Amino acid sequence: MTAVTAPLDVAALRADFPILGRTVREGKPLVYLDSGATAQRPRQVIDAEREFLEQHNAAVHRGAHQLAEEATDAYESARARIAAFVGSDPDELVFTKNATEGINLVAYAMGNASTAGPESARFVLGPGDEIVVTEMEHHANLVPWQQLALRTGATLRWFGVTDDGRLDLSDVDGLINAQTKVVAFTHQSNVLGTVNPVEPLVTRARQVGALTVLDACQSVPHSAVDLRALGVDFAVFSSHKMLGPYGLGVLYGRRELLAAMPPFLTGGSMIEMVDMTRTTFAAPPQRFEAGTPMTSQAVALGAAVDYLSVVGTDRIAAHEHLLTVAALDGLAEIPGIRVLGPVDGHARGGAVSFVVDGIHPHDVGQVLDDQGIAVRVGHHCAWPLHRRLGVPASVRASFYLYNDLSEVDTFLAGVRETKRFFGVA
Amino acid sequence: MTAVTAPLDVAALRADFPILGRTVREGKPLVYLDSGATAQRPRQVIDAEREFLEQHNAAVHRGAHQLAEEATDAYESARARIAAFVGSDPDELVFTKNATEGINLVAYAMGNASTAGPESARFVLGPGDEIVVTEMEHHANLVPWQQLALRTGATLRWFGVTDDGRLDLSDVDGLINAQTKVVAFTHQSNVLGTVNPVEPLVTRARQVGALTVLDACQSVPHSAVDLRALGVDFAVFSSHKMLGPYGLGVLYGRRELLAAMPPFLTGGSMIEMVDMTRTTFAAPPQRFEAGTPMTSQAVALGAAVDYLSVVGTDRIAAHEHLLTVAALDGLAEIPGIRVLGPVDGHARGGAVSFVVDGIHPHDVGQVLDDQGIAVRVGHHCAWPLHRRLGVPASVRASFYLYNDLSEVDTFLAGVRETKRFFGVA
Amino acid sequence: MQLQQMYQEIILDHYKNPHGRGLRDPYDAESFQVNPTCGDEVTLRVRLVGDQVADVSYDGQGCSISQASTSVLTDLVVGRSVAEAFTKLDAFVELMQGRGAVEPDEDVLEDGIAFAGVAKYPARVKCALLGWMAFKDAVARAGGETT
Amino acid sequence: MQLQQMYQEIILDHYKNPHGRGLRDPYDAESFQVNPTCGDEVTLRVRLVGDQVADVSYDGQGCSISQASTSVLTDLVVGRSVAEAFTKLDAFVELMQGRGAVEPDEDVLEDGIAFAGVAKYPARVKCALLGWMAFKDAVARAGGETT
Ligand SMILES: Cc1ncc(COP(=O)(O)O)c(C=O)c1O
Ligand SMILES: Cc1ncc(COP(=O)(O)O)c(C=O)c1O
Repeated sequence: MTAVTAPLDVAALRADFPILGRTVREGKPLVYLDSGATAQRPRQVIDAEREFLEQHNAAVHRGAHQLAEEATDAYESARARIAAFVGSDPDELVFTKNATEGINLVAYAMGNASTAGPESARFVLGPGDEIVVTEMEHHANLVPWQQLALRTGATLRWFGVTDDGRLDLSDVDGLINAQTKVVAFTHQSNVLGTVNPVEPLVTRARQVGALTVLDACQSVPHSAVDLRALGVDFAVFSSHKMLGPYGLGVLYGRRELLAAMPPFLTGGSMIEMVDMTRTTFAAPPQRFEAGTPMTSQAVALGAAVDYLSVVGTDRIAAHEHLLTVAALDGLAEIPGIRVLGPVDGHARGGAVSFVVDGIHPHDVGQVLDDQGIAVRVGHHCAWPLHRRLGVPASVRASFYLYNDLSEVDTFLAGVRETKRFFGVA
Repeated sequence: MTAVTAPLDVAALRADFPILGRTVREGKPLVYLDSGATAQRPRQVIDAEREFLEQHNAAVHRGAHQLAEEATDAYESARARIAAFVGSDPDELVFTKNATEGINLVAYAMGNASTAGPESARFVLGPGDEIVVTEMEHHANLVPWQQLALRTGATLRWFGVTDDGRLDLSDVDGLINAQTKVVAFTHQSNVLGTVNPVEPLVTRARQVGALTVLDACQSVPHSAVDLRALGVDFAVFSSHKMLGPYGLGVLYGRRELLAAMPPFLTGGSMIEMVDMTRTTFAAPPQRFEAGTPMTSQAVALGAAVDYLSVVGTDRIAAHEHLLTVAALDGLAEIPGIRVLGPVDGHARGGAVSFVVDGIHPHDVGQVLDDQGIAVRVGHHCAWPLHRRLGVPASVRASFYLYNDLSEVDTFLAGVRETKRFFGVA
Repeated sequence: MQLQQMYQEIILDHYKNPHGRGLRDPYDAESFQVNPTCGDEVTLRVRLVGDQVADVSYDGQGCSISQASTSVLTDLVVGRSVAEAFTKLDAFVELMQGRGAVEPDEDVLEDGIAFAGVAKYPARVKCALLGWMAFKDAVARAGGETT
Repeated sequence: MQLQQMYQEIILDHYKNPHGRGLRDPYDAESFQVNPTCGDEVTLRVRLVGDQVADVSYDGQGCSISQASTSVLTDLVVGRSVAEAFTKLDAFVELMQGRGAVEPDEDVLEDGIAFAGVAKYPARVKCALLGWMAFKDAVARAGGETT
């Protein structure tokens, strides 16, 4: 972790987030520890979208009038800034409705490759081919691949998870082999916080000619991520987890792959020529953006990456590291707590999931909520991972730039109160 | 048209739309006649989204904390109000990113039916089966069906368009026959304004057991539409064309069809149980809403339908009818203008597309723009229709509740000025 | 603290000492229900004799609310006619979906009235109904007459 | 009115009396380009003799800007070496993408400088470049050396 940066002025940052001033449950100050599910929005982001809608709104890439020009500029300028934020170029960035759509896009495009032209041959999958995922994936990076396997006859394989919540990389060369067509894995677990090593998987996938798909939903919002440097073929992340609006995800794809990949959603704005019997398609990224795009949302995400850049992604990561270690250390002192995943701060981000002996996660969450502490309970869309770790569900506290150490203390006190309330020693 | 309603107080309405106070091109008041592409947003809608984000924002259907409860309530209350607005129930309404996704959803789900369980048998398509569309479809309701035909081996057929811009219904029984699996058609043409008769197509489709898919993008924003009364199986419309935000579309599906239809996008929030090899799926509408939904956008569309309901959809339709007839009559007086589609107000909505002899639509649009008049030029995502009518492109003026007769006059004067500028008699 | 309203003594007692727990034979139908957001699940069996609910047995995992409400369920329905049991089911569902605005009838719901506080927490309503939905489904599978 | 800045006399003249229009034989390569938003299209042929652009012929439909710029193109490139033609192409593209901030060089672009005003209208830049992109593509297909 980068410790050489100046600490965040959290109090100043919090003033930008109107919702954090709220109280819940009969006057308790809100302690929002659910940013892993969705982050809150600073007024800068909300204002940017409003300003766009009140001054420049029009359909992009279509009209020849002044508003349409301004709207197109705002939309494409946002794309360029978001691309720069993750170390890529605007033509490699496709806007989707969420990260889930981005992964489905790649999976369906691969499914479509068999009825598309010869230029998409490298995306074709069939019986005998293998798709590799991991046991710690969010359902968004698992179910689409299961379904693709079902539709094409390909086989799904996966990396297991060790007891301490790391990927079991003991057989990389066996799992990723000459049959492998895709390797899809998460950069950072939304449950365990585990940061996975990208390099060995990308290196091996390249050796065998398999495509890599990185789920960067939990890394991009919380640290400096350079997708080109990571060398992955595709990556996805979601606007709403990084201070941006709902309804917007980003799919990154290497230029030459996007150029060869058949379309997924079809309709307006993604075509080259259309007649009643046949359609040809536009170049990327338009080819993958059918219909009216999420214009104002892209503009707002542009403002969000501006905000994150000014604060500094390294400083955000360092700050979250501090909170995470404090939470882990604090939990370690409470008897009967089992933390899922790495128990120290090494190669892990700010999601801390745990179970309390003798108290169901739902009940833990309820007592915390009663104290104004918003955490998430359940399987966090990672049911196979929970099964692997032998628990039906867990409680997750997740941190972001606007959380501070006093909130970690409130949280730890809340966990102790839960045990008291249920009479568990 | 319902003429018995009180006229709209357009001046009062306009005050709700901040962007309409803008000037463009060196101080010209904005005359926004491009609502067919995207409507402008009243502050009530923008405020509703902001209030949600600043006070109640959290991931819906997931958390057990107070914000999550409030967010879920806001989201589902919006769904219920939007459903009521189009005469349906909340469990028949699926949120998509735009109308285009809604049509793709149905088309892909049909494609998936062949590898899904026996309950989805009625959605399976193959060689010998037929898909029927029309020659006046927006690309969004054409290309997905072309692609489905390509992937399944089914055949695409279509209703032609008459010279005056109506559907040629001379052979309904031949085109919709025992082979037909789907009949997809637009309620109201985005180019011609033509309002298509739904009843004969639905009746015939039912006779042969074909599914009907109605593109209601241009009808729902502009008139009272009762989807259940129309009797269609599926329908789509887009939030951004009805005062709501970008990034949100609506798919309506009859309850029993949604219940039997296999999923499209897969991932979080749409599952019942997941393990590494197999997933079962939630009931509709969740089954079709993979990933984090467009929460704040749904809340804002809820505010938009509230706004439209208070103004009154019948009054809006009557008002637009007035503007449309004025525009058609005015254009008829200018020599060398050819209006595409119906030239009187009968069974037509407020999209007026035309060509000017001797001046390319792009050039017409440019001169109008210079006078502050925002129209759309091009094929408006209906390329086959333009080809059918023998023009490469057209100029489209489209109206909404915030336009008034003086703007129609400005527009007509602008068309005359265009002819003067290019020296065309 | 509103918490005591939700976690009534009665609920915690049923949670710690559930009634009728464990799967038993003979049975006429079984239902498996799951709460997809948290992974809680219940497997529930019913044995009907004539129009009587002769036995309800169940197993599963879940939070205090789902476990306690299934325990209360067995108290309320075993030994009753299917019609009576469904009257109670309807009353319980109405209470739970009432957002705290429904006044429960102790004559009908007995210990079930303790769940009135849960109805104020919409996210927990599903928990409270998990076992009841399994019961409804199992009776339907067993071909029980509900009216 | 800013309009005169875009619709310079020169442009309107080329539009009304296009140079080199019509498809001619012989040719080495043909390119078809379309503007997907408005349906404007151009089919353009090049004939190379040695490293010289011996002929450019074209047909198509489109707005005044796309038609006039293709007409200007033929004036600028026919009879030049491929390398010279591409210097002009680069200059024209730079001018058009310059948002009105690029000062055109009349020695290089001749009548092409009339398009400086078009560069301020981003939606029209594609129109102005349509024929030029066809020319670039056709030369590439003909295997012409561009440097
Ligand atoms: C008739 C019609 N259908 C479909 C669409 C597509 O809607 P969207 O772009 O919001 O998906 C539009 C608008 O562009 C339309 O006018
Ligand atoms: C690791 C991970 N992947 C994928 C997703 C899916 O993102 P979205 O719901 O925005 O599509 C999430 C968040 O829910 C996540 O945490």
